[in-house]
Amino acid sequence: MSHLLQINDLEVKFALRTGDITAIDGIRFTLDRGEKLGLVGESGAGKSVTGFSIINLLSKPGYISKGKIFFQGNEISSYPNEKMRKIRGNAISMIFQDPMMTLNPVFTVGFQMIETIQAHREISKANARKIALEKLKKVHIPSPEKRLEQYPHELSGGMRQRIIIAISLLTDPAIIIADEPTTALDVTIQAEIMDLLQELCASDNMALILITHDLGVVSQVTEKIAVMYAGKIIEYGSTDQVVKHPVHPYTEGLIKSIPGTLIKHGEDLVQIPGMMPTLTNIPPGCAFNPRCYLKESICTQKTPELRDMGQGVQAACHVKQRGNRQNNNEAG
Amino acid sequence: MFAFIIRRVIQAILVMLVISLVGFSIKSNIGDPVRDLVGERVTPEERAQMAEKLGLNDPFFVQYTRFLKNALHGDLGTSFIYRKPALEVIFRHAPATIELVLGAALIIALFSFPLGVYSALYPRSLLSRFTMGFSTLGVSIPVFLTAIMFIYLFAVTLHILPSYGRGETIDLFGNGYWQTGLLTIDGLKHLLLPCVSLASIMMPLFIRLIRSEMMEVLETEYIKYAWAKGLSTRRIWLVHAFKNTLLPVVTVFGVQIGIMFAFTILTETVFQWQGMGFMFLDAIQRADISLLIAYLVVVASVFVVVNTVVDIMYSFINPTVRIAGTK
Amino acid sequence: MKKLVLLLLCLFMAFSFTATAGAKTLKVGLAADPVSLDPQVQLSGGMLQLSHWVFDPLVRWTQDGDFEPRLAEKWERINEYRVRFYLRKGVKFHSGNTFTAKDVKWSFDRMKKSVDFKGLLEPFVGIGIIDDYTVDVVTTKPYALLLNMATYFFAMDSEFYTGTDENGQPKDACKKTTHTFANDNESGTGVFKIKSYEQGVKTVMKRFADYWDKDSKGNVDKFILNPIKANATRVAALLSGDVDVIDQVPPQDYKRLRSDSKTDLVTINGGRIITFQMNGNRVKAFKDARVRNAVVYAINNAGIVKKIMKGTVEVATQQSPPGYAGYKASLKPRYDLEKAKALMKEAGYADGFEITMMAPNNRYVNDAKIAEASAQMLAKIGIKVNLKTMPKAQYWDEFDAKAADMMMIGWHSDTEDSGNFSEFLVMCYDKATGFGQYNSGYCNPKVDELTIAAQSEIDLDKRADMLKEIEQILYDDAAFVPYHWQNHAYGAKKNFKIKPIINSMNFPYFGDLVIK
Amino acid sequence: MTKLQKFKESYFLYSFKRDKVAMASFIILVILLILAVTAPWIAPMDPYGANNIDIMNSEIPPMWSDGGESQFPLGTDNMGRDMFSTMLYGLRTSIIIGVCAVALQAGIGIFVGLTAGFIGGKTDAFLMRLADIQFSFPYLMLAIFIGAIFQVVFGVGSYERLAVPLLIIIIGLAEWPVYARTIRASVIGEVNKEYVEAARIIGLSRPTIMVRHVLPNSLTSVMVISTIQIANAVMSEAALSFLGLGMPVTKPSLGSLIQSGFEFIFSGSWWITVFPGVWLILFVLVINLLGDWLRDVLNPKLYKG
Repeated sequence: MSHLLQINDLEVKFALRTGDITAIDGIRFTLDRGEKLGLVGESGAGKSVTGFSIINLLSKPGYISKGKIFFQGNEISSYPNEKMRKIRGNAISMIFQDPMMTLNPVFTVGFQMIETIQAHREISKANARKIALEKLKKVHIPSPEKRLEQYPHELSGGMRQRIIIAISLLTDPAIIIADEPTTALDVTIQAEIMDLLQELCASDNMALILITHDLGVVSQVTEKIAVMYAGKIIEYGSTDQVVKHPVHPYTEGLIKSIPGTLIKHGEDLVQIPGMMPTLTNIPPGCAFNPRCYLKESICTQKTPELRDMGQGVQAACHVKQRGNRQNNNEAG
Repeated sequence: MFAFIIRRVIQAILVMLVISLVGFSIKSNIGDPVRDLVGERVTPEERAQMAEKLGLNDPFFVQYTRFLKNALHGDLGTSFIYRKPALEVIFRHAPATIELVLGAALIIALFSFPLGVYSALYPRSLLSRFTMGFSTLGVSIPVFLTAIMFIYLFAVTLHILPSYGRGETIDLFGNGYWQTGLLTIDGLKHLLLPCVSLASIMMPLFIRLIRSEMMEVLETEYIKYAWAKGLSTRRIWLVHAFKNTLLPVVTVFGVQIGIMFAFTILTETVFQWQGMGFMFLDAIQRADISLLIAYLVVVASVFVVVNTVVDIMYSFINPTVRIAGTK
Repeated sequence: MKKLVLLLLCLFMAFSFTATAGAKTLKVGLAADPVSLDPQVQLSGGMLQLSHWVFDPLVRWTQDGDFEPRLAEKWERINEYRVRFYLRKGVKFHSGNTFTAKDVKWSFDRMKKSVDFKGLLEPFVGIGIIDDYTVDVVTTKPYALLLNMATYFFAMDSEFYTGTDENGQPKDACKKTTHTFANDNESGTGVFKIKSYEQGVKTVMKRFADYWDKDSKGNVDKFILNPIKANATRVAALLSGDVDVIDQVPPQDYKRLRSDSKTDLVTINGGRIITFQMNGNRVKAFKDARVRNAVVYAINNAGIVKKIMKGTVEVATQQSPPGYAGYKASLKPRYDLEKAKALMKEAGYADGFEITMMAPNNRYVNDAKIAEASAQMLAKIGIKVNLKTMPKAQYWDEFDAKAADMMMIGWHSDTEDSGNFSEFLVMCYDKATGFGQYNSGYCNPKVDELTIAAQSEIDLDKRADMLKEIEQILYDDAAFVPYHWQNHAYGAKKNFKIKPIINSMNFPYFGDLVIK
Repeated sequence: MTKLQKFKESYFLYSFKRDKVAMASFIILVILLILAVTAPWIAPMDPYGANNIDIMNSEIPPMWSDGGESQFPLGTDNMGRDMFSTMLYGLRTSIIIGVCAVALQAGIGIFVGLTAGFIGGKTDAFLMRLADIQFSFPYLMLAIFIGAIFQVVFGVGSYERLAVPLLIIIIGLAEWPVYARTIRASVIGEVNKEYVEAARIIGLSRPTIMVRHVLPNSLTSVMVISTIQIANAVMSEAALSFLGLGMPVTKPSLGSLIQSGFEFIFSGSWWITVFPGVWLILFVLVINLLGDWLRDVLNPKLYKG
């Protein structure tokens, strides 16, 4: 049987004047209907690029240099633009990071919703409007009729993100890719939005790819998790397992950096020394090796591949085995 | 809001007072209008009498107060050379300039939008490179040189377009105020060269502005989101990106049209176009003080009023455009 | 949008048809247009031109310098003080009124009140009406130039200009700076009627159907006058065919207009002397005749004529142009740099000195360029010149104030006679009499004496000798720097036969123009 | 040495070397500048000295056409000046006026911008309002007006001497708001940053912070604006001279040469207009091309509109 979404050895490069730079280096994962996947990592790790490459919307110098993306069994990564357009915003919707900047300031909410429906369905304006209203209600927006006539700047950030979610629901997509959907919002609203997303996925049996730097959020929402570092997935498995028993020292560090409870915000990686390398100077071997407390000589020579570590968890580390996880966990 | 408007209006009045004072203070330095009025044979005594009659010998502040008093009644003095109220002279010359500027603005709008948008969308295409190169060359050629070359080429050598003036005009309202050249073929022919040469100054600027605005807009999140929504390319470019490009460009367009009015002085000189710029230089050369001051005050008030209105309007629009618009 | 375009197109069609209708049209581009429709409001070339189109004088100049009867059919001298004019019958004004003797008298009386003209009319007592078609012109003293002056007597329609206008102002008011009836309305007997007049923009005239002169071969029905200030633009307008005739063709374009297959160039001597005056009151050196001579010797006026005026004018040595009573043929151009230097040395200025110089830049043909060239030439004998050129509106003020050490002035004799030059340009300045009004510094009692004496000398030979003597004195004294006599140059399309209708007074009689 | 090394390795130099247009423009500009600076030594004659000019040499065509003389390679103008020398001197005048006027603009603009941005509040509002008003008023009209007055106010002789400083002032006063707005914007952007905060805490005075810390961060913008403004200033000078309100007739600049050539263009003496015209266009064009390139490379945030 085929997965809803399957990514095989995806490689994305950016063509610069000085040569190509690899942004995504051979990642793969799968997603099934109704499944929720968290894509976690620091900014620059390649999460967003992964998200955009799924709908083939990489910004200009970027391109898919290798690998394939299958959606519902079709290889969409080789689709021409016009064919791909019919999938974007239709079967796969995307929610952007900053609701303040995502909506076009010069058009009303209604306009932007209706055009989305009409881009994918042969439907009258009036009917499109009905769908828009229905979806607005679904995301619990008060007085939706009024909202349709309003311009984005008249609405609060939380409200806008709800509208964007509503827009992504318009065509009843199979997958929603949410790229840091709550980062730009107030703490109180963040939770509401996450709850809403969960609720919608459950009710419509939608799959969700949640891209975030916040392991805490992922641990509460998704069933699967993929941790990214410098363009690679370095740990992949069920959320439960990964959070409780991280294999890769980086994942471990991520979790450790959230003291006490996992739902603590604003604290990032204070305990992992150093910084993630930029794409232009990724060290040889394991990209994490300069920061790794378990570093061995092999780490600087050979790039580790994702290996099965048991319990459905895969990780890319030469040194760590699943066995010695407990000690480390408790050491925090 | 109300206080804001009041403040702006007071500012505007102050600005105009200053400008009129400046204009007035130079009046005695620009020459003696009496000399232009009489033949060369008239004796100095008689000229002195005339100056006295015209009130040219009164102390500065007496003249200025008189001027202000009259100005309040809408009387900006009488042009010596035209023997008509200065305001009327200006209004009679205004249509020529307005038609020139409008024509140029039309040409700019017609060409700069397609070219600017195109070169933003396909920055590497041959046409875009050509457009950009041409626009750099365009801003580097002084308008009077363009105008001279046009006359030499199209009028004198090829005989296909007229070389000067407005040609056949039609009295638009039947009262002599608005002589329009827009309604006759002859008038339009006369309009072509001056308009194109006037447009040649601003066109490169606008092509670049539209291009850079468009490029900036194309990089925004909301355009990316529009792609993600699966909208068609045409819709994204021509509806989403273009409308956002339009707003700042139109604002700049407003300001630049004002600046274009100043450039008409050069075009009107070369083409002997009977507009306000031509009148302005003529008034300087013939020392028509009243006309000059009136002109300064009129120009200043037009700019101050337009500015004030734009400001006030902007304070309404501002949140719409600024908060959600470009960073 | 489409509809709008269609509508506009229709409008164009309609207008372009009306525009092409009509017979012989003359489009003229002039450097300046008339400042008013009132022939008596300003004494200037432009106004006199207009007067010849819209009004008629008693007599007018012909191309050969003779007098041609216009409103006066003939005339005879009754005595020393009185000349009788017999007026033409059956002449109509544009208003439809009939022209009679009362109009001549009325116009004269009005002219006498005009600021600009009253000086010229000084020698006249007035006009007496003998009958409806006969008038006597009476002078205060024997006056040789009476007919010359009669060319200024244009007849205005006395009935038309009587009463009050809609503003309650008298219709006969003659004012320069305010609106008057006469400034914007006309009724003359002239060949053209004003159809529309927009100062500085366009004047449109139509041929007057009841014009008295049925012998005129002129066939211009519509006469459009456009002022085109800039020389190059004016030439371009003719070359591009936008206008049919232009005036004041700049010398550098003579060749082009002559060689162009579509255009003709016609010049006629204008008799306007171009000079620089040296102010001895400002610069002590200029009091010395040797220094003045050095300046005259240093200035290569023949070179200026050749290069700047393109050889189109005659090099001047004196005020009076050839043909004038005072013209002395034996005076030769002087240009000799060595002699100039020697004179400077002799006068004790071997090292030269510094002076200021002013000239207008829009009054005479190539005025600023002549000044600039002169400055260069003076530099060669050690006189450093600070030159400033300016529009005439500013220049005359400076001239009155004698603001610079050397100032340019051109003069055309109002009476076509030599005496007029001396009266205004070289007689010692006298505020009371107005003599020497345009003299910035030179003063020689002998010249004054001769000039005054010549005024009332009736023996023309004797008078000519006196005038010639004046020229000799001025020549020896180097009273001023003579350059050339400016001419009038017209450019016209080949089928516009401009040559017969121009004259040295620069009154093109467009009424008589034949368009082939 | 280290600075030089740093420069050699910089992106700036790298992209310059890759951009042929920028390189060519730069080379031409340098040549033009050298020609202009050394004009008094390399020009065959001094066109501003009345002594050397002979009217009899006027309107000689360029040496390669009929009647040309090798003494005057590009011919002579209508007064007998050697075109080549006059163009060198004219360019020199244009550059002097352009550079000084822009320096004046920048001086005023930077001062106003810093003051407005740093003090804020009412001062800011007032200064920026002033800039708005000045900016919206067509500077060319202002310049023409002031130019006309100056010509009359300063009597004979002195105008000739004062023309250059006067033109500098006229053009310099016209466009300072461009600088003021950009500087103010960047000051406001910088003023809340940590290092300014820190500088404040150490007790540095306001002017010191402004000049030492904030200003350097705005210099890229200033640089880019300045190139474009110099081109503009040169054009303005040409325009004023074309209207007869710029350089006096005895010291023609490129604008006045073009103007005097305009009167001769129909008589066949095309070189009086065409050579200075091309010369002017070339100069402005290379500056503009360099300006474009600078803007692309440095990519500063410029105040629009």
